[in-house]
Amino acid sequence: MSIALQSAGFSYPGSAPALRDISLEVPSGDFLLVTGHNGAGKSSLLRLLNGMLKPNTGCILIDGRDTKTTPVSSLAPVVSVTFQHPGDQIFASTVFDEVRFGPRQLHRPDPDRDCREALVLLGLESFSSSHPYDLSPANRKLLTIASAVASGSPYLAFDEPTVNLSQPERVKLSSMLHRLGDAGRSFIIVSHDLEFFLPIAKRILLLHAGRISFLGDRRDIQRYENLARKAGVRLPHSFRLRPHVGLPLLPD
Amino acid sequence: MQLRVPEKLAMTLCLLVTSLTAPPHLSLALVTLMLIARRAIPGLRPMDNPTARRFRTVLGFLLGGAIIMTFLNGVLIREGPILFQWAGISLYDGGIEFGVRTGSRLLLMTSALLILFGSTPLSGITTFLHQIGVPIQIVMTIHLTVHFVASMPSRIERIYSAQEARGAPLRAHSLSRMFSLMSILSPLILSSIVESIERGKALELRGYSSAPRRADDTVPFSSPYSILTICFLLLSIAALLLPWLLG
Amino acid sequence: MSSRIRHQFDRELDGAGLPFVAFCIALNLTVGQITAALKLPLYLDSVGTVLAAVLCGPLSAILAGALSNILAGAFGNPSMMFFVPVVIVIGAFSGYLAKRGWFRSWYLAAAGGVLQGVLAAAVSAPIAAFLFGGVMFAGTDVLVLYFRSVGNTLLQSVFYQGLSSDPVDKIVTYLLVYFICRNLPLRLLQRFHGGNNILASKTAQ
Amino acid sequence: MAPRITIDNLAYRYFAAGNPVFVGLSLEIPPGTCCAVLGPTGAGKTTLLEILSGIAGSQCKTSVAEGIIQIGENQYEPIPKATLFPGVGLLLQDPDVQISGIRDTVAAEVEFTLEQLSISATDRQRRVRDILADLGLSPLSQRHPLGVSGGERQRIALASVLVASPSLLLLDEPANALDSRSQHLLKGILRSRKETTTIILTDYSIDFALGLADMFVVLAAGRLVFQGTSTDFFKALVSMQDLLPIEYWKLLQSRLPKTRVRIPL
Repeated sequence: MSIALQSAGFSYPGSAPALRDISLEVPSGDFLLVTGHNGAGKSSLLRLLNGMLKPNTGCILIDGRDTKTTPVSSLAPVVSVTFQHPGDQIFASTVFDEVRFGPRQLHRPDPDRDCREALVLLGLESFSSSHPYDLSPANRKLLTIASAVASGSPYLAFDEPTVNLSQPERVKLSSMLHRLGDAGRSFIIVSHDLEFFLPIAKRILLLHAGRISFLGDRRDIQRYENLARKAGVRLPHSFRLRPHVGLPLLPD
Repeated sequence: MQLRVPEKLAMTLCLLVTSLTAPPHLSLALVTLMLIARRAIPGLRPMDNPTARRFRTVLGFLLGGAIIMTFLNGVLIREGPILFQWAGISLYDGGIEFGVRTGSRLLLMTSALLILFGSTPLSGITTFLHQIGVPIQIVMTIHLTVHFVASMPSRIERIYSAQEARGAPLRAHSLSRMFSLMSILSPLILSSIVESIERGKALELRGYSSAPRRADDTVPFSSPYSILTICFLLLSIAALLLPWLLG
Repeated sequence: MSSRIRHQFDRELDGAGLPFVAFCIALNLTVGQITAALKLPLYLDSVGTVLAAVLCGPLSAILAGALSNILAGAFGNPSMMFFVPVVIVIGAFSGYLAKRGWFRSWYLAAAGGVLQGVLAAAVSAPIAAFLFGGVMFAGTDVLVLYFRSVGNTLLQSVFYQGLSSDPVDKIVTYLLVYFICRNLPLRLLQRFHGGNNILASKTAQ
Repeated sequence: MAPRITIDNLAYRYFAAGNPVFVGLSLEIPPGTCCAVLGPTGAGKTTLLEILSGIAGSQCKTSVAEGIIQIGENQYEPIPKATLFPGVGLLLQDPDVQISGIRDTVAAEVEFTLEQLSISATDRQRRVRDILADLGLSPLSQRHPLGVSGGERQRIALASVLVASPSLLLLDEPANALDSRSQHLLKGILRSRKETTTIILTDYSIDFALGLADMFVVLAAGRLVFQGTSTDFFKALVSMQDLLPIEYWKLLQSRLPKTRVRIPL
């Protein structure tokens, strides 16, 4: 199972191309961190991945199927994309029902179990009968992440998952990412929060003005840093200082 | 000549009343007059290009629609003498007359309202409403609504994508689409309720209280009733009596 | 405005009520985009009005309805302005039903929708017939013409056309509002003046 | 005149049958203090500000409260029933919500606050001009309030609160979503107001409050864990380990070393 973009390009009608000539393969078990300036095409990329947008040029193959000819509903079992604002998707009256919506729609064999497991993974099990809007904003964000986890899709894509999360929720998120990563799930994460994701990502993709400016292993971070500076993205202080005290740029 | 808001409102009222009572040829004459006035009088010119474009589209659409409806009425409403017969289709006078009357009325109403709202910024109208004593809540609601309407399409679009990505059957057969309606409307309403409560807090914290504490010293309204306003108001009454005047 | 109405008006449009009514109007004006995207043959253009009726109260619903049509008239279809009396009736009626507790169970809400649909058709028929000759420049015009060509009067034809679509539309509207409001957490409900319309049934459960 | 705030034995719950937000909370904040309220999520920080501003009393119709609150000369039993505008101002967490959106320019948006008071139009405009200049917003005064950057929006929201000259200023997580430059600017604005205003702000981590607050209050699950000066706070932090959730305690600890040098002991 894999996601492959073959020189895919996309432009919104009547405006300059948002993405140009993107060739990229995300193999199973990958953890791809997508970075770039605002407007570099990151969210368009996410929408291309689940077939919401169709590429104008090139093609995107998800599990071997072309997104142009496959309906979104049959791509959702492979790639689950979660957007930034919890308010855009929460509609059920309990946390449990909200999380169960995904697995049910995707006809998973045991939605209740998927749902319970996802809630436990994100430490929300004690809220399962609460109303989503009785949760703190940070937990509501985790709830949307739990919805994606419960859907059972092998590829999970998140848009800025750490925004609005404070320390305890970040710990929960990172433990979830580690555990599911070990279990073979793949992640595609769009984020500005390099401090959080650089230590766990396997590969980094840097978008600049709709093109791939850097795509490589996290060990190539030095090369990334040079390109990123040109693209207007800076590594967090805590990383840039490390070489000065004799540490490698990235912790292992 | 610079028309002020009360004058324009009185003029629109006059035109609306006329559209209801006047015979078709008078309505059409007034429409033509309005179209000329829209170019000639600075106070009636559209505020910007999009408004001008919208005026042309709406009016063009209406004109086309009116012609088609007149024709259909002529065919289907079999009253009065037959005017025209061709290949088994007969046009009846009663239907045509009915179509022309309705069409000209709609044209006049639409052009009057479009010219009013195309040439007057909304804040001008709401300021006037507030000055003549419309409660501040209503004025504020109008402003907030305009603000929300502008942000609504992108919000709906975001919710639509988020739910489709979770597998909501937005393109399935109609019964499940019916269910999907909940999955779109519910987040929209829930998040708006939360937002309303937060906005309500902010409003109250800034001194808004529903028990009106009206600022009495708003810019005094110099003279709401100019000669022109009164003329238009009198004309409206005359228009109301038009059927009786024409016998 | 008599002082009692004024007082009720002030109470309904308190801090949270005012932005919410504005949202309801915006919803009325844009819900068509949702039904169009889902390709559903429904208008639902009074869903905001009914929502305001349940959460804020009858006067807010009347205001929401009236302003929806006036603004729709100002920014798109001017003939909407002449249907302000219809939406005022819809607002007042749904406000009354909400107050009497018709939104406490789904079957009462559905029944309310039917009544509302018939009422809406009855009130809009004379306006559509006498001001516009039944011509609304929509697909439904053909239906009106059909009813007329089989020998009904104009008023009857417009009313029958209304009956063919309004009740279904209003049942869906009422049920949507019922389910959405029932799912609201108490914390949010209590902030609205009309929250009690549903609060009582929720706490009873 | 900056008021003294006294909270005596406050108990509060949103519903008669619900969980209490506060139980027996007592606090005293001297006039002209900048007080930082810290605590993990759900500790009741926002609720405390909402109670003091009067918005809780005015909007939460089913809530139940006990105790006495004193703000300056005024005593409320148990809590204020309506918003205490213009004496008390509260800056909400999300500036986009605070900006009403019913006015087209920044100046008009800020002036809206004053329209609720009986002040002459010329006075209003003068006060708006002054406050915009104070907050460095004068160049934006004719822009649309929502068409500016996030940091500027928050300053507009703050201006719309400050223009009423509240003597008690409450800020809910003002540092959230602000970059370090805007935070620095905001700190300067708040420092310059200390003379005439009592300030209470909430802060999840203490980064923003450090160097600004003279008094710290730590809440956890609706109970008072600590109240005292900043110096005392750093000393007492070690002993709070058992009273705070461990992750939160670690977070506070981790923020300290960098700044400890600055504190004159």
